[in-house]
Amino acid sequence: MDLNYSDDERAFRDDIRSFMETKLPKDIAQKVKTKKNLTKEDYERWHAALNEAGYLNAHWPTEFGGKGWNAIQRDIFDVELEAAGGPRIVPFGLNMLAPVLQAFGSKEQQEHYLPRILDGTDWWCQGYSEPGAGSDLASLKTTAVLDETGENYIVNGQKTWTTLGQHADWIFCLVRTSNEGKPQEGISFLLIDMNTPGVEVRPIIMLEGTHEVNEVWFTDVKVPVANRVGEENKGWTIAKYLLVHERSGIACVGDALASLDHLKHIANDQQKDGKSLADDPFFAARMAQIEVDISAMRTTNMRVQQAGMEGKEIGPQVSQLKITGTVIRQTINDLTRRALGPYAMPFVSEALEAGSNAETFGPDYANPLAADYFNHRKTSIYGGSNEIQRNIIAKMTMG
Amino acid sequence: MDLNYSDDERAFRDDIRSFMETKLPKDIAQKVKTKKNLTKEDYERWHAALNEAGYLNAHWPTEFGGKGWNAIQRDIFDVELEAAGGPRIVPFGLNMLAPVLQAFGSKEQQEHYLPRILDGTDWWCQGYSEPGAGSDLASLKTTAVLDETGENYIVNGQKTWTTLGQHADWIFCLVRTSNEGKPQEGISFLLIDMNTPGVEVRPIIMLEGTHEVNEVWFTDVKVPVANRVGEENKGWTIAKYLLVHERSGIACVGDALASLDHLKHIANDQQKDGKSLADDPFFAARMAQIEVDISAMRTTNMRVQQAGMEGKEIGPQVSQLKITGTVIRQTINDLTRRALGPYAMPFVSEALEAGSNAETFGPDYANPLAADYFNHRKTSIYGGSNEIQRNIIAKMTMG
Amino acid sequence: MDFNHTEERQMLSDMAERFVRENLTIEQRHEAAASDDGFSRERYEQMAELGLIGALFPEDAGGFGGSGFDIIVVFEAVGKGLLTEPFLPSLLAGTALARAGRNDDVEAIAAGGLYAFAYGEPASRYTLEHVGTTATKSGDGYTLDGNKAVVLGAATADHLVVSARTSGGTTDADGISLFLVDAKAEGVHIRGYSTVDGYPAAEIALKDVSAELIGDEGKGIETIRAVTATGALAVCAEALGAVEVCIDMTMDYLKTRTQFGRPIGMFQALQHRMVDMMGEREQIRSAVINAAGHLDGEQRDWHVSAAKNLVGRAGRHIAEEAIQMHGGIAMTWEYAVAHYAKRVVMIDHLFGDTDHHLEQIIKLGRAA
Amino acid sequence: MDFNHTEERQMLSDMAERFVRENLTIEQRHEAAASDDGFSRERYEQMAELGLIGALFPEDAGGFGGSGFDIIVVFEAVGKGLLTEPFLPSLLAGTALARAGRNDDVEAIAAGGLYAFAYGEPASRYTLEHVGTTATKSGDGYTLDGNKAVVLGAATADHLVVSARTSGGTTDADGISLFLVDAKAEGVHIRGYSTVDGYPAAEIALKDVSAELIGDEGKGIETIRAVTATGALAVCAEALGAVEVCIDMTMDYLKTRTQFGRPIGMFQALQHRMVDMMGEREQIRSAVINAAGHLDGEQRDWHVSAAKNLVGRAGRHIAEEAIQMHGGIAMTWEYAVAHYAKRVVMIDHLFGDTDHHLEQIIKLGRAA
Repeated sequence: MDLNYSDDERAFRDDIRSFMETKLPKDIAQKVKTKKNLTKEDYERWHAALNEAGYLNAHWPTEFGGKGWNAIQRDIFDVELEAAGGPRIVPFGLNMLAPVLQAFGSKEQQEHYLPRILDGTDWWCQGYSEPGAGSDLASLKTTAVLDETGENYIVNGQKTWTTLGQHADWIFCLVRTSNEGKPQEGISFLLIDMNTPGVEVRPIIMLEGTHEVNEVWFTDVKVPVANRVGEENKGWTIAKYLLVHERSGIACVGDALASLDHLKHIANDQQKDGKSLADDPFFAARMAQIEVDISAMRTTNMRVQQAGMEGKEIGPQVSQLKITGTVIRQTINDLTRRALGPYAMPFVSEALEAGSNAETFGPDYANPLAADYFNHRKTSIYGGSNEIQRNIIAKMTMG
Repeated sequence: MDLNYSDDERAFRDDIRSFMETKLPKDIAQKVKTKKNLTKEDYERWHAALNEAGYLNAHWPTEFGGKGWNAIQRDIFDVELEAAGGPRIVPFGLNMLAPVLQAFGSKEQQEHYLPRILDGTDWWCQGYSEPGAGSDLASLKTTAVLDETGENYIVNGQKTWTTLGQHADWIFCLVRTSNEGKPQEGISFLLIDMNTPGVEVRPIIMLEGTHEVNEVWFTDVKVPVANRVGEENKGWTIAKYLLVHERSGIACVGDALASLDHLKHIANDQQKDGKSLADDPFFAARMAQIEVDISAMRTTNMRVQQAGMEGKEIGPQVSQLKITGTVIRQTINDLTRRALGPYAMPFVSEALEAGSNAETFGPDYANPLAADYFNHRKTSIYGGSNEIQRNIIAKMTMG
Repeated sequence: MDFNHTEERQMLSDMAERFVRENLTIEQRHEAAASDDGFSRERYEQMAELGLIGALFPEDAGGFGGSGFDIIVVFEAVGKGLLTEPFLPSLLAGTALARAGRNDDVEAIAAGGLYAFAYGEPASRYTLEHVGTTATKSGDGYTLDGNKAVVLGAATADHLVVSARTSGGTTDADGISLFLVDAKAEGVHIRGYSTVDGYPAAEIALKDVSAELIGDEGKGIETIRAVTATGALAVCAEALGAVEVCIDMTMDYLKTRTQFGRPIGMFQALQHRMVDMMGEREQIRSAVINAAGHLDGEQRDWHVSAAKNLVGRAGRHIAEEAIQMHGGIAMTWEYAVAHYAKRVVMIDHLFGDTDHHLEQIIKLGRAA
Repeated sequence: MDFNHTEERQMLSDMAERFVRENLTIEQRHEAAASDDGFSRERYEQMAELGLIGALFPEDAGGFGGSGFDIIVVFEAVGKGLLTEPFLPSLLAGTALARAGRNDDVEAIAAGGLYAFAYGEPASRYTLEHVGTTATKSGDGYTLDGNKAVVLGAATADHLVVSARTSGGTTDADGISLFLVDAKAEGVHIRGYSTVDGYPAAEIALKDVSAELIGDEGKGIETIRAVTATGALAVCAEALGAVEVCIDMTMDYLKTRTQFGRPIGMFQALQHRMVDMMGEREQIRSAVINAAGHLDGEQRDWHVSAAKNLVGRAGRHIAEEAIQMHGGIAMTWEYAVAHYAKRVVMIDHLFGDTDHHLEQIIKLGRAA
């Protein structure tokens, strides 16, 4: 074991750092740091910059242009990106569909879709959850039935929790193509053009008033059979593959570190009885404890990722990291809200829009932070709730 | 609502207080406060003093000589007893068997056993749990089979976790008299003389080295049918009755308050960097928080008991109080251990015996306290573990 | 000692809860919160007519209640309805005015009049003694200058009770006085907004504002302490009401939502967590009762801080668990539980948070 | 950066764990703990012969290891075996002697020699600078007077490394020196006892004891900090080993103990708690690795305090859960898990507890 960076690792970190300094658009970083909403165009500019440097698909297998980074390099990239205020890469096309196409897609599908994902031609969103199928994903009811020609599926049903679906050109969906056998056995994986007649996107407003997720409704939507990935009724295999596939970002270490820095900045600025809140023993203790937890989690994450790349079974540890990571970040969100005192209360949601000149109240950083705390309760629910993760771990470890 | 004591309540408290001052043997109180082991003779002297004042069976129904105290009076008695260093009343005869005899026993059984419980002629212990039947009590295997005369049961099997069984003259047991139907349906409630041939008591040494619980083995033990309480195979009804019966002491409020006082005394005495540990912000915060919890629990306990005496269904609340009470007292035990710093480590178990002049190390109060912390882990396990209590509450509230 | 309500108070409680149950839906609540006023004047007047405001003040001051127990039964109902109507501003201002013997104002409040209590400032956080706003004598009145922060109900108030310093340094306990100010008076600049949980509040700038002293000059801190203790008790009771709804809704959801072929309430891990939430609810209820019972006693500050600390800890835990156990649906605006959870969490930011009150308890313990 | 052990260190780890696995039962451990010495001299000598003591010290000081990673692999095995043999006293004394260039003594320790490190005092709690024992120059040596508290392994030690004050006040960082004392010397009074978790320790009274200075006079605090940081790392690794056994035993019990007709491990509430315990174990492992990797670096104190704080929190939780999930059986002396749980909990009392190290982290953060 060795916790010191090698010269190569130090050089790598410097490269990433200078990339962030020179190529990350300042206005975008500013929005991220002040927690303003990002526009689709912001994401597109950022992805283009990453793509130009070859970082956008760095995590892809090398045969698809990936960089073959090890666990340490992935940690460095994540931490430097978040520290610089870089938006997290929108994962649906790049880190969810792409690996699926690379593992299960036809040559044609790979050659058609992968480049368009990279250059931003296609913005993808995910169609997994349904109102009745959340934790119990396999109970999904959206149907895809072959039409008489046998060349198209006719899709009917409803998906929900579709993040950033309002921006999307395409959606990848799990649909039911058979009711035979176990529910898992009748599911297929389809790629659907959002512009097809019968596709309707309806916004879901989050508890704090923002719009980031959607319902997607399908009414007699015609989807070419050629848009199916993998065999019919074998979609569950793909869903499971994605669940255990490369998850080096699952603990969101970089986000935790950046959020802690922000919290420290606020705690230093906030005054309590004539001294900084950071010098209040109770608050200092809460911050110190979470810093201890993050430090350990960062090492846990690198250990697990390294083991995974060495071919070891890391399923339970990855699920564990999802739990640990969300608990830590939600604790930071909670402390950040508390740090504001009474000024956690005022909330002007228009002010979240970049360029809005709506007046806010209290210190300039205060307005979004209570809403941010509530919004981040989602992290322990989506992507497999922490309860589902515990079930998975229990199943894998306790049989 | 009114949180002020009435004149009567104030007078009642003064009576109890002066009883404790005048009638509680000083040597016994001293042992309790220094956490020395009590002898059987100590308990007998204390019970005799309580009996003389009519407090020993104060909680019995009035028709059996009880005092018909309300929830407030019971709280006062509990708190004053613990504050004075009075040993808790040994419950097996007085608060477990007696209510059973009063509700299910024959006139003869009541007239024979109740006076002997009061005057200390008979020391009772409990025979419920078995090695294979802990949480799942109904799966107990100790058998009682009628002999050819039909006048005696022949009892075979093993009971465990029998507290203070080493002192006992009699044991009340749940035994299996039938294997028909559901396991609950074949259980009977027997009173067994510990001096009967075939009864063997084997000590169980607790994790910290003390002896308070035992295994009780039965080999062809002859028990007169007359010693059965209630009908044959109806013992489960009795066990359940006891579970929901008068439990005003279940939260152990008085014990919590007395333990907190002891903790405060130690925290004031312990020096940390030149000031008292009670002035250390972290430790002060831990103590303040538990004091808040106790204050609320005391009111919860009185609310629930008052509701129960008004005939309201309080089953779930009583189970909840068992959980809350154990969590709070275990937290106090934990803080008390921590307060000692390095001197939590030395442990001279002989010194727990009253009259022992074995040398101890560190402050005079230190020796028993780490062991006490470990010993009290039992409170969330025995008498229906906190998990079982949660199951009970869930069943009663969520169907 | 007795843990049952008197008949009268039970009637007050039943009336308040029935009104909330029968007279507004969550949509109507949101509609009121989203309106310019941030609440429904009509609904508030109806509730005033029912005597729900007057019940907050003692008879000798122009109300017909005013005990801690009167306050908690009203505010528990306010919490169950997530009412944004100005019960809290009225309680604060009215309690201050009652202590100053301003019965006419108290009667006006009991009748539905709109007053606000402006004591906090941009830099005061939770420190009551921190008052930088100045009051200078001018003629037979005073002139106020300074800024007040996060003043509940200020934007719609006709009158403001304002704390200002007649002597001493910014954080001295002595030298703080209370004044009655016409909200429409010259030099009063009010910038209103909604809190993240939907309640109307405002920032106030005061410039050469003429004001009338109420109570003794320089001795205002005692009233501010009494008023904020009363407010803290009220929001603890409000949190109790909101927590009860969180738990009831979660319970219903566990019984009806099925996954993996059975109601999720049959999963033991959720059952046990639900049980812990119910236990915390009972602890909150007891702490609220204790604080109410001691509101006029020597142990007021300890029991109010205890309640606020326990509500801060247990309330947040219940709110977060209610969301977590619901799953995604609870993350949406349209599902009511999210708004109850938000209220419970944000109450920690009113009148001192969990840690602030733990600190108070430690100080009081040292003093004792 | 690399999270795999080097081949040599993996061999060291395997050897230590194999020895523990194959050479003692829990009964033999208890037997050794209950003996007059409080451990088995024979077993300790065997382990010394295997090089498990020498591995704790650097080559240039007479050992053949001495890195943080060497220390944690040895102590993780010590924790898995609950060994009461004096690994910790040897590590402490040897580290102090190595820093003073006393290679002969280090070699003696590596060969199984018995030394103890006496730094704590009855009133010092966890404050390293608190040294009231005095050292006065006499001839070419020194005379020590004072008391030392809870000294691990002192009763069987032949030599004691003792901290004493050559100048300054009782809590000054400067003026503390370290001395080598013959445990049998005139004026050394040692009262031995067993700790609640079964480890031999002692109180030491020193009266006119002649002693030999090691290291620079008055500059002992740096060595004491380094030694206790090393000791803290070691017991964190020991706790990791014990925690692993707690979890493995609980896991086995959940799979085999049946109640209500099925293994209790099938009850979801227990499953989820078990999962949280496993997550905490991985966090502990990472914190131990971090502290080991920084033992010789500038961030030593932060990472050692972080590990000790996390072990204090998570270790106690795992220990308590291991007992609770077992139920009654875990409350008995004869069942091993109780002893592992006791060790994990009591390690919080060595070299500063959870709160002490949180305080250190805050101080270091302020300094940074």
